[in-house]
Amino acid sequence: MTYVFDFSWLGEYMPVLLKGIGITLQLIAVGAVLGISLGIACAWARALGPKWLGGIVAVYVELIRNTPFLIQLFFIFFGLPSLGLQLGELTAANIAMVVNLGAYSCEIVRAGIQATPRGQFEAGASLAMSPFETFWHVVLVPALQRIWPALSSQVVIVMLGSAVVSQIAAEDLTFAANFIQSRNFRAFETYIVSTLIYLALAILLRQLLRGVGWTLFPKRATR
Amino acid sequence: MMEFSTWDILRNLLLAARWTVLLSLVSFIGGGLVGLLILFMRIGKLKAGRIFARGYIELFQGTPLLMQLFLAFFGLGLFGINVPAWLAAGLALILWTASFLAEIWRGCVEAVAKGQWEASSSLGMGYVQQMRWVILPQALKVAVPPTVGFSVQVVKGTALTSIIGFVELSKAGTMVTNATFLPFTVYGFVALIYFALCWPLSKSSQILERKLNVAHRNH
Amino acid sequence: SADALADITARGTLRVAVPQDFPPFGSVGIDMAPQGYDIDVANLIGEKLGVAVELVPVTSANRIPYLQTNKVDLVISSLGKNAERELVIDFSTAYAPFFNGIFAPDDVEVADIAGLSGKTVGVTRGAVEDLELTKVAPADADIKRYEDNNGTISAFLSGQVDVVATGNVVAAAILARNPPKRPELKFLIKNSPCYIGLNKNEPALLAKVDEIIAAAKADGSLNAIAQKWLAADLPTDL
Amino acid sequence: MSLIAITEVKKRFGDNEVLKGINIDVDPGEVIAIIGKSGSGKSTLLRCINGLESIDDGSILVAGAQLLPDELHLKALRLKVGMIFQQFNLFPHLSAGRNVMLSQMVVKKTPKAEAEVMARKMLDRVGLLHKFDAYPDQLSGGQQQRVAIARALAMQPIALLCDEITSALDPELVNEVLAVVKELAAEGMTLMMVTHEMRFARDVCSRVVFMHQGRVHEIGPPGEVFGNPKTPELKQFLGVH
Amino acid sequence: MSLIAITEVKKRFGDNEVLKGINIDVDPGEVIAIIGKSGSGKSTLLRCINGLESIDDGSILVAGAQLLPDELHLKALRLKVGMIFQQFNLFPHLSAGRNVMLSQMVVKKTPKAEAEVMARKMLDRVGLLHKFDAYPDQLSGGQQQRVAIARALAMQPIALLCDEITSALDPELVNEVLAVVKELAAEGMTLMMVTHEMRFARDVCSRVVFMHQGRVHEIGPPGEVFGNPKTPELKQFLGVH
Ligand SMILES: Nc1ncnc2c1ncn2[C@@H]1O[C@H](COP(=O)(O)OP(=O)(O)OP(=O)(O)O)[C@@H](O)[C@H]1O
Ligand SMILES: Nc1ncnc2c1ncn2[C@@H]1O[C@H](COP(=O)(O)OP(=O)(O)OP(=O)(O)O)[C@@H](O)[C@H]1O
Ligand SMILES: [Mg+2]
Ligand SMILES: [Mg+2]
Repeated sequence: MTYVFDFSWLGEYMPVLLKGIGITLQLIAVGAVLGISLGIACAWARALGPKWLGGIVAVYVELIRNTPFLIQLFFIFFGLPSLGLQLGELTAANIAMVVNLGAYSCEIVRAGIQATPRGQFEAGASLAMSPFETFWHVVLVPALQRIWPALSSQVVIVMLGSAVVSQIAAEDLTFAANFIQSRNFRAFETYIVSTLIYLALAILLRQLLRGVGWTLFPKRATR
Repeated sequence: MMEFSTWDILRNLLLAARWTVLLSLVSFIGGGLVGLLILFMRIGKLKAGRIFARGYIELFQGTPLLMQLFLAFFGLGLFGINVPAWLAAGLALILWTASFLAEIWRGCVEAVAKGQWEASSSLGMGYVQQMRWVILPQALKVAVPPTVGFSVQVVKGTALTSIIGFVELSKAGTMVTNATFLPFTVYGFVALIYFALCWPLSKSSQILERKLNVAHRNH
Repeated sequence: SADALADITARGTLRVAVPQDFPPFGSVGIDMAPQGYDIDVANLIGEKLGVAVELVPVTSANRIPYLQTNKVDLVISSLGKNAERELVIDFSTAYAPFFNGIFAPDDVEVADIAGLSGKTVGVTRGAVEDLELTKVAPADADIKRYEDNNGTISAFLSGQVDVVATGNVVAAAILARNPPKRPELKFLIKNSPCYIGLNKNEPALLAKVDEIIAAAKADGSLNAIAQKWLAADLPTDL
Repeated sequence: MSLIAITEVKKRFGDNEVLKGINIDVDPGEVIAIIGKSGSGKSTLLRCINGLESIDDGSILVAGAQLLPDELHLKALRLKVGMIFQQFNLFPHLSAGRNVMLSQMVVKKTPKAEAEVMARKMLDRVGLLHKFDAYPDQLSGGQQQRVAIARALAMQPIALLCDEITSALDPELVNEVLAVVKELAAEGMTLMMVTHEMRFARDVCSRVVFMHQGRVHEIGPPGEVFGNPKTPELKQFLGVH
Repeated sequence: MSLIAITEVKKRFGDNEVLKGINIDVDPGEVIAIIGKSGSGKSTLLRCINGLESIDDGSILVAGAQLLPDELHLKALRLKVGMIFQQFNLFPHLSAGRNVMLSQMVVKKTPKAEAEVMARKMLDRVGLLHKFDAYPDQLSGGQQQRVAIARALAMQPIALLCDEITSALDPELVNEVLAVVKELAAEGMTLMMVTHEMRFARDVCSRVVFMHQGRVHEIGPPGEVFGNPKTPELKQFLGVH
């Protein structure tokens, strides 16, 4: 079959694409920052916090990790209104990203905390720091450094997974691709373009996270 | 329009879940084999192999699985290569799974202490012998929990095959919802079935991890 | 393939892309088999061509790639037509009417297109009504485009959008379920019919399909399909 | 009044009674060496005094205040008693200076500038002022241990507990750490140290505690303990025949 | 003819020249101790002899055969020269017996039954026959090191390289390993060992090599090297003033 590729639509639809890229970037920025923060809090709760809280967090983590992101998104967007909580599609998408990444990063960060030598906790304690102060000032940074590569990969995975937010009309990069191809029927071209953009974003994001790691952990903290 | 009873909904979803299971198995077994190949290239002595493996991993981990599926099915079709949907789905899922497994396993191989390489070298073993008898058996033990853990991602990843026409669990959910307008019942069941498939895997990976930590022969 | 029509005859099957997420044009029965207006039209054409019909359920994201990679011969998936699309594929004559309407609960005041100003309107991305609405809606109407009909309806029922643009028959299907929120017709946007999509440069197939549609209109068999699924006669101007 | 009063302290791990009723009174300015075989409970005793392990019976009083296992009492105790470990336990992500500053700022809410002044003073005292900005992994073991001492000193404790603080060091580095400890002793710091350096114990300590199977088996001035061991266990431990 | 002839061997890591021209000839049956400060290149030298590091210049001949960095030559070399490490490096997934059997079966294709006979013999030689089925993590450090020796011996090498094989052991366990080495020496095995056990070196070795900054700084019989160090560096290293 002789298919003639035609990318002439790129100019006309560039604003749609750019907006899509912008929203995808925004989603991953919010998701990464708040998601990792949530993950840290949950990791604390599971590894060091009170038992009842650890139990609640465990249920949250298992629920999220064992069901598809799309279903979680649907429940937040279509389900919460019936409980009186009406969220816009972007807010819903952001929350879904945070909740999702929060569960994954909880497990990753927890592994980092558990790999902390006991001596670090004891040194903190013997300097009269409270358990939480020890966690915050002593344990956290080296723990994060230990698991930073794993966390970075998870952020990239979640970024690529964010594509499904287009299903609730959030106008991310995949929405843009689907929108464009629904108008011009140039599915291959739009998907190739969006795939390449995703690839570029993934590579950039990985580099960015590496850079963040370098600034966050200027010194070789783990031994 | 005929009425779906709750049982009809559940039955159809369960029937569709067979595809989810089958696709998961295919991607896991195939992905494991290809992943092993990529792993050997990635940690091998051949520079070209290492570069290829890195590029491969970057590509398949850096693009959405959805697009990979789309391009495997329709993209090849464009060039007159008429791959059946099951082949395209299998192919894309296998290649995608392999890229992740190769990276996971590389971490495990590298976690084997350097002294093990040196001790086996000094006993006169060649590269392949070291791998076969000393490194891989140790890497394998640490590899089991993360590998089982990743299988959860694979199970969920199979949902995307609907783009090339597979009516697996997620897709069946959408179709039934469109016929019934009962999104909550349907997606509730869908979530439940996924949970029933994935949770045992997650749990067993955690249990395995704990077991290995107790009986650690790895130092 | 030199001639798609010859291929179909030689193969003995007609492969048709049909929707399964767009009742009453295409959805599934309790046995998960496709059913609906589009499916009946596909069967009608197959029958007239004297070949078996193979139905391929598609979504709006992949229906055209199926056609372009020659995995199906026809797309009967309530396709709307626009100039851009016509550059990529060919369209038959219209085979189904589609009354695009604006629907909202009783208490929402929308009288005409200008009344959409400031409103959030839900629509299924890439559907006939999406193309139409995009053309005519005021600039400050907030159009939310959902992946499929299901998304649009869920958005409406959960209050995520005030108003939906959809086919009257689709709205009727919702009303039939007695939902808590009732999509009442506010006004019709336009009657923009659906067409069968097929690959470019297949004059023989195109001519044959057009001929079958014309004959079906003339002998009332298409009208029977309309009666069955839309509970209305075909408009005379189709 | 004794600074640290340990009375009938018992500690069990499961079925294993590790401390079987310990009694020691430490006067201000005393330097106590604790010796004994591996597993005799030396570390456990120090850890109990620092509240890292809770005791099952008996009492520990530090400067007249009872050791109770709630957060407030523990904090008060640890402000008085510093501890230094065999494995240094420096915070790897902080420079030497920051290591010394951190607990002052976090626990005592000392302003940063003030904490830094104190950190410089303490690092100077252990001879490492020039390593203020070095990270732990850039320091030798001996230097790391001296930073750990500075870190404990910066909290201005009235007593220091040292658990085999030279055992993880290469022989060449042991002396630089012991020199610092000797100086502290000379300055009047109260010290309780588990150590295997018998010569050091003999030279510097005011009393030596020999622990055996969870009990204080012999206690006395070093001349007596080393010169004239009474029990066969201590004799065996010291290799005297 | 010397069994191991090391001639003008140089080794660089990046800009850092770690071996700056080493010459040592080892006769059959000799026991050579290599001493020197940390970083002087002792380990690197042994690793070069075993082909774990490639050399940048000079030559190493073992039993007349040149060390070349291709797999065939390396394998031939390693069949002749065994190496034992500070960290034991036993294979943790195999029992002691299996550890000793593995390389015979894999490298020499010895039939299993025969390999097992040899393994039992070698484990017996290091006094660990009763630990045949024990896994490394069930053995003490000293036992692990003795299994490592048995493993190397099972390949029937003509010489053994030992790199600080007692440094990771608790003092009590050092002797059981040194006893095995002493016996090997007495039986005529050619040994090159990096060690910090000066007394052992003095008692057992035929010659002592003092390395300093990548060079052989002094070499000679132990009586001479320890009794009458010539260079100030060696004097300082030995703590002689
Ligand atoms: N957290 C713990 N849980 C269970 N048992 C413990 C724990 N800590 C110590 N023990 C046991 O208590 C006993 C005394 O241990 P402790 O560390 O106090 O000995 P030690 O005298 O410091 O020995 P070493 O010289 O080896 O440091 C040992 O038998 C040890 O196994
Ligand atoms: N793989 C390597 N890469 C770079 N430098 C290395 C490497 N191995 C050793 N070196 C450097 O070579 C020098 C000599 O190291 P070597 O391990 O031979 O010393 P050594 O005499 O065995 O010391 P030690 O008594 O501490 O074991 C050191 O400066 C070390 O940092
Ligand atoms: Mg101890
Ligand atoms: Mg060395």
